[in-house]
Amino acid sequence: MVEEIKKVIKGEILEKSPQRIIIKVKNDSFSSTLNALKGLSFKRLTLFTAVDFVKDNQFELVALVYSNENKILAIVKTRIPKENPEIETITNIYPNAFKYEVELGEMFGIKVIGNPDSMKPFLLEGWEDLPPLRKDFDSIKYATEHYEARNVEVKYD
Amino acid sequence: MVEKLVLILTPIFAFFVGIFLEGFKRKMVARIHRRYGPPLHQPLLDIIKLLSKKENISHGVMFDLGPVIFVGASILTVLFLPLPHFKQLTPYGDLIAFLYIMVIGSLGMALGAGESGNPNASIGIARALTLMLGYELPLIIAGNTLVVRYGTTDLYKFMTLQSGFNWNLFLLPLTAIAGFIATYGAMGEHPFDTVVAPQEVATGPMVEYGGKHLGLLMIGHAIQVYIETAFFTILFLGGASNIFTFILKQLGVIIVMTLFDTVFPRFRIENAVRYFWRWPTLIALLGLLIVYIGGK
Amino acid sequence: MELQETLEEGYVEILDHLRKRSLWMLHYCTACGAVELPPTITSRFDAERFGIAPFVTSRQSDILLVTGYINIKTLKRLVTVYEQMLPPKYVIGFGSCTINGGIYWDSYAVVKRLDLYLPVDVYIAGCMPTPMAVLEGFRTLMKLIDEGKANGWRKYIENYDYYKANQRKVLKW
Amino acid sequence: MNFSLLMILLTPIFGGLLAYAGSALHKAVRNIFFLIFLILPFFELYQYANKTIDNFYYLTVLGQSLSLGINALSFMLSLLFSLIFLLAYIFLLFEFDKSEDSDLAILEFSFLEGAVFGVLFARDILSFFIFFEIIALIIFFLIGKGYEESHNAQLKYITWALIGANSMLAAVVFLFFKAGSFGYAEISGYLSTAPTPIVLITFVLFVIGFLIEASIMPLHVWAPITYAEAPDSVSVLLSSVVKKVGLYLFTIFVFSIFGLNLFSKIMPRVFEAPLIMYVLQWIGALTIIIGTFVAIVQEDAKKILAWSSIAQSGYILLGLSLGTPLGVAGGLLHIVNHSIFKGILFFVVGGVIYRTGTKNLSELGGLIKKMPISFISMLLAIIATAGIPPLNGFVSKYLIYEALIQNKEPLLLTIALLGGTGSFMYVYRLIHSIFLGQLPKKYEGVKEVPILMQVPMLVLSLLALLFGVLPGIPMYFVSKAEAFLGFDPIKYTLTGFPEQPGLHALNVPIISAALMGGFVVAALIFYLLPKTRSVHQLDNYYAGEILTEDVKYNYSFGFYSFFDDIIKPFNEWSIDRIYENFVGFVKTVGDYIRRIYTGNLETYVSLGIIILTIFSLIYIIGGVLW
Amino acid sequence: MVNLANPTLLVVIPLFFAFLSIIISPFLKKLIKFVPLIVSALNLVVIYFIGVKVLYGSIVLGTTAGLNPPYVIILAVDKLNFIIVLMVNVLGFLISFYNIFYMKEEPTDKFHILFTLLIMASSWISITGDLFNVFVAFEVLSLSSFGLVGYMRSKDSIEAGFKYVVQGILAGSLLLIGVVLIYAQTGTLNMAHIATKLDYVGSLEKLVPYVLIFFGLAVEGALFPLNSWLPDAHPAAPSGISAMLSGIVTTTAIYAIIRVTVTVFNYSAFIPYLFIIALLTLFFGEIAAFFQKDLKRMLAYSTIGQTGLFVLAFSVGTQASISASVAQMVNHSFSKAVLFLVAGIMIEAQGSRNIDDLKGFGRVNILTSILFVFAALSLIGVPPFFGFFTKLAILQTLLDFPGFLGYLSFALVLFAAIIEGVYFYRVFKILFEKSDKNFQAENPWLVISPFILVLILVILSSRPMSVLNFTNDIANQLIQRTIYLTSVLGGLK
Repeated sequence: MVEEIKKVIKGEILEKSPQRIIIKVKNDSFSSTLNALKGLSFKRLTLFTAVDFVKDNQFELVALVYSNENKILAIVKTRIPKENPEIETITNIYPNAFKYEVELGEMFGIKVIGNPDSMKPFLLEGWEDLPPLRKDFDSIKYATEHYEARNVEVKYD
Repeated sequence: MVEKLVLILTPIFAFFVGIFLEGFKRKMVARIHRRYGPPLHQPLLDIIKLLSKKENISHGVMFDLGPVIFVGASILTVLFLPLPHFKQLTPYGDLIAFLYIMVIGSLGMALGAGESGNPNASIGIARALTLMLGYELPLIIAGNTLVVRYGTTDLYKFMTLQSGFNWNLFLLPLTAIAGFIATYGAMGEHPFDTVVAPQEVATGPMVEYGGKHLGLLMIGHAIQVYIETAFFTILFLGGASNIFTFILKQLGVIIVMTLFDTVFPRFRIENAVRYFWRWPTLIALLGLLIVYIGGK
Repeated sequence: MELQETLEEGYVEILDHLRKRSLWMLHYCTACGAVELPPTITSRFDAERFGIAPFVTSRQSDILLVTGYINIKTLKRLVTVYEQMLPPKYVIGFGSCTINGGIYWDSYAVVKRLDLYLPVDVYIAGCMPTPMAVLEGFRTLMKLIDEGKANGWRKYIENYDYYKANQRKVLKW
Repeated sequence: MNFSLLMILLTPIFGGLLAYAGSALHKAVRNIFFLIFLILPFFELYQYANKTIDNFYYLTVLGQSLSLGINALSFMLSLLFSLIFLLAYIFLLFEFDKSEDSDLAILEFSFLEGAVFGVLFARDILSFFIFFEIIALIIFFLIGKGYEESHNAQLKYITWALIGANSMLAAVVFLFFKAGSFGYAEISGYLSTAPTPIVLITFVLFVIGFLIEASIMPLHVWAPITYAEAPDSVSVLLSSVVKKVGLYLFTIFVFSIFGLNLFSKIMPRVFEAPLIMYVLQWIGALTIIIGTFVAIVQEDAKKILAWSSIAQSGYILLGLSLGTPLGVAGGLLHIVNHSIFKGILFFVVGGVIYRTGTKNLSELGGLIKKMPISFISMLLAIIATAGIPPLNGFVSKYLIYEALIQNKEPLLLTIALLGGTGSFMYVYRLIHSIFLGQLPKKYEGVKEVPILMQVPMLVLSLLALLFGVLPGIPMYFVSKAEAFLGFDPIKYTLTGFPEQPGLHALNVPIISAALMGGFVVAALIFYLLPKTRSVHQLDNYYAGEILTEDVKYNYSFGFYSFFDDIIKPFNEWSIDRIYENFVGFVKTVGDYIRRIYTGNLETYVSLGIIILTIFSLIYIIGGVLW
Repeated sequence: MVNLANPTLLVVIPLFFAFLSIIISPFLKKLIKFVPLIVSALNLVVIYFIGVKVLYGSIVLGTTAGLNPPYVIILAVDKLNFIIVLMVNVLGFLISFYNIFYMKEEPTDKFHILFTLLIMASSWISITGDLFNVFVAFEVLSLSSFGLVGYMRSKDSIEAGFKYVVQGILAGSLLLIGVVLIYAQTGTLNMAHIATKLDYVGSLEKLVPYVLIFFGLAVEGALFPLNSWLPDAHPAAPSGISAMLSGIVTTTAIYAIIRVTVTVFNYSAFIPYLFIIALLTLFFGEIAAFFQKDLKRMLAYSTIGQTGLFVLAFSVGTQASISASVAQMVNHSFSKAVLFLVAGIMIEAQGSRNIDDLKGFGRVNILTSILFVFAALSLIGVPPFFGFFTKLAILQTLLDFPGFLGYLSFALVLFAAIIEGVYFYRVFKILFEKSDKNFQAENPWLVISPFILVLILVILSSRPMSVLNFTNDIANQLIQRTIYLTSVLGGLK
């Protein structure tokens, strides 16, 4: 199965195990790769999220697509710059990516062109701070600042 | 003078009998679920708790009048049902008038619930009215059969004509079954409780009712339970010579109804009406045919 | 005037005694605690024998069960539902998340103390209390009502601005 | 000072002409002028309280003198109609005050009233026909002033009116040809001895004309769109007056001209009624059921009222064609009651349209806070339409049901009662979608209809309540009319009906008193308890979600859509569809016939030459032979 | 003072004025448009004097000078002629008044001359007592109406005129052959004389000449098989002329048929066939009218239908039926004339003849529309109007017709009434519909003549019974043909 993928996609393909392949591609050929994979029986998009690499100041987009016929999970990764990050929507290939893209916007601040609710609040209504899933956001500091805790001393008897 | 006194006390008597029947039903349902279940006077406690709410909300005058008309009309309807040895108001309104008097209560409640402006309430009322159209057909045919057979439409005469053990249940079994299913539908018991389905329409018309409004509605509902069961006993179980057998028969009706109630899931509203217009109507028509040919 | 008050208290006392026997809880599952409720209502533990039954709308019910962690989005709805309920109304906080944020102490979205925003009458400890604990909670609530001490709703009215300030601080609506 | 019948007939017309002339001066002059001439008939009629006149001759046609006369039935109806005309006129002033053809509307209004009096006072078949056609002509022009669809409503109405009129004309001429005179007495004299086929044919021809006007089931196709699209004051007249004229004529012809014993002589009796009356009973029952079930699923307020008035006229027909004193009393009483409560409904809906501009139920809602008086009168009206005790609808339906029991017809009784419950559904739909529920943003500024415009609603609501609680008042007139029709009237008291064979006693004031008692008890419980806090309509249980202003959460479109699925299988063979393909067939045949007039010249000339050759040949052969 | 009650004046006056206007036309072009007005006015005066005599039962005779009895041209006016000639000239007068303002393109002198000839010819047909005169007048009539139909010189009016010409010539030839055969058989041309001779002739011999004359006149009288020209000719003509054609020309032709059938041939055997022809005319005329989109075409087809109706009434044969048919003829002429005149105003106001473009016309000029409504209602036979009483009379008599055909015709007349009612009410609907289209206001002068005609109709409607009594006397006089014969022949000897 890997050979067919090699034929179609030009990108670094690493076969972790018979059921799992990791494909690293450049960010401009990200949606074309997904399109090709969909052609190759990878019908289902199980997850579409991002990872914040603070050191190289980049986001890594990760899309997990699964093929039912030959029971293989392909993990497509690509790197996008961190300053005002923008990506094309993939809802035309996998319609169920819609809510994932909204979450990308809310949790990472990645703008998705072509998705109407891209930067609209979804879970965190009225949130002004940094998008919370970025590594440079300190959750404990935010929690202790905003939410008053109960100061009770615990007696262990 | 005794008639006047009995006339005034009937609503209170009906309320307490209704409360007792409600409590008994909840206890019986619990027993079927193999659990203790609330004490017999639980409905009374609920009503007291509701009426004693510190503050109530209202969506307008009609919203407040809704429960008031419902209880008022229930009291009116109770007065038109005969009691053993007491004619009550039956000489002034017969079976046909009674069918229409029964409807005033639901009209009041519908108007009140409509005023609340909640979509669940409107859907609930639409379902209630359609269901009413459904179960009214077998009820009317059953009523007709009785009228054709006994030649009178007076409720008190129905009671006296069935004295002894020739109850209509034995004489006209088919009509009795159809009548039972129709009153069962009117009670809003489980297969036909699409009107107040908690999961679908958040208790239908009562969605915005709380506190004393709901208390009043519960009082009215208790009286309605009494009316439905009394109506069935008078028409088909031959009324009673004294009060206790009357209440016992009502209890019997409630027991049979709860047996069905705990077992059935819920109908969709159009299937409920289709059901009513198919089997009970067929049975009732058969009963009518028998009486019609027989009695000619 | 004492007669008025005594009558008033006497009257209130009897009512409280009766009112505790019929409590209707709002069937509004905010978080993971809700899974404990069906066992408490059905055959094994049967809360109905105390007159406690689930009801659907906020107008009809008396007890608001906050079953688990309260994030910002739920808190906004919780406040609306609480204000729609008719007094006397009671709030029961399930599990440690309502007490001090529980395992979500460090989360950016979860509120740590429920009683800052809503007057809580009874807390039931446990990271999801068992049905027995829930029933024990209900019994304490009934005892409180009986003694006339369960007046969280009056507290909410009296220091309404305090609660509103807290809520506005977090909810920013 | 006694007024002759012709003067009563001409007063409104004369008033109309005067008002039309007066309108040149000033609108107020016209309005008050015409108002006086509308009130006059009441006084003029007063002197005919219990007189029956039969021979006031006013015109001779074809050697026969046409006569006017008044009897108990036409007296009752003329009183009722002049009241409804007066109230409709007040409504008309408001409805047309901005539009430019208000003068013409008033003129036509006055002619309509004159023509209606004409039909009521006619004592021979030609004069009733003349006035009947004038009514059709005027209604045609009045409908045209309505809403956008009113123009093809006009066409549909006039086609049916012409069919009815011409079928009646055939009967009128045929009877005149055979009987030699137009008067009702001579005609009924001839009919009693006439051969059966003639009696049947003339009866069917007459009944077709009357039932078209009364919009009974197979001939009702024009009614829904006409009632819905005509201007509101005209739809009141259509459903409360013109429909009743058709039913009045049906009563006169069935009971006093043809006569029941004539029918029972020439055809078998079924269920204590001649066969043809039994068929009419079933037609009435079908009208009730189909009218009610279709009214339930309508989306347009006036369409619901149109179908409901078709269903109610089914009740009247059912009552009348029972032929027993009880049934006829029920039918006549329902004529009076139906005019009243249907009038209220049309006035209220007209008021709502006057204020909000739309009659589409899904756009309205929550007007109870803005238009309380309209709400109260509509509440009384819907209680009456559904036939619920304290109001007048109940009494007449009660009589009809008891008559059905007396005649031992359980199936008809079942259908009638089911129709009653059905009417409860569409009647609630009407008041719920207009007055209850969420008030849309654009109707925030709506105010109650002006005081004078409320007068018609309130007067009729008062009447409905009065006739409901004290049925004796209308029964006084109805029993007189029954006596005129040749039945021994049923016994009645001011408060209801005493116990009599076939009719169980009924006492409406006791029912209302008991209701008031119960109401007081419940109100006491309610108002003694702690106070209520009124809440804004957005503070509603919405599963915790917060409602905002722009969300339309009112449940009004497709209120009974699930009921629609139940009656879906029965919709295939709807009557309208039968007529549509019949009209289609007639059109294609007509088009084919039209081809006869080909444009080209050759066909004409060749035809002429053929004729020339044939006859010259005959001439030559003829010449040779003889 | 010269005896004014002489029928020949009715023919001489128009002839004299026609030639006078031809002579003076090069100089005083403007004045000619008043000529028809003067002619019909003078005619009316003469008719008044004749009327005084005729109403008292006598038949007024007029003979041209010279030749002795059998060859003199005799003009006889009994009650029926009087009514027809009265209608001819009343309508002629009003329509000529209408034409003065309607024909705007200046050189209208030819139009008015032809119009005078038309009046002369139709008056002549209606009063002549001589069979050959009928043919001559018929030819003059056809010629003048060919010219008038084609006067507008538009494409369709010329084509319609041409069709009319061909039909007219065909009809003329049929009539001529018939008259010649009669002359051959009886040797005389005077109607009364022929009548006395033909009484002794068996019905088979007089079949052929009768049929030829009948079909010759039937073309002009718009009966079923031969009326295909009418729906093209009437709409194409200017509306004044189509009013004249529908109102007068068809009526005179039908009068000629009546005169020929009853007085001359006394041919009762032919009545059933006439009945069937009339039934077909009525049926096809009404059905065709229902589908028309063009206003004047619709009115033309309705003329065919109405002619069918009153010929049907006549062909029942009893005295009551003839009186009803004459009453209906009067009603039809007046109301159809009004309809065509008003149609002319409407078409001029909005350009096209299509009915749908008339949307909202009634709201702008109310008076014309009300005239249209009144005339149409009288035509259909809606109660308060005169037409209702005539329709009632006709229906009354149709039942006398023996056998199944009577009932069939009864039903068909009612069915036709429904159809006619619907398509006229459809026009009312369109007239009074709200629409933002603005029409020019009507020219008040044009409205005067239809207004007067409607006034006449209203007067008739107020006293319907006296009119029906008068037509009853007409029918009575027509049936006793011996009065006519003796008085005409007596005059001769």
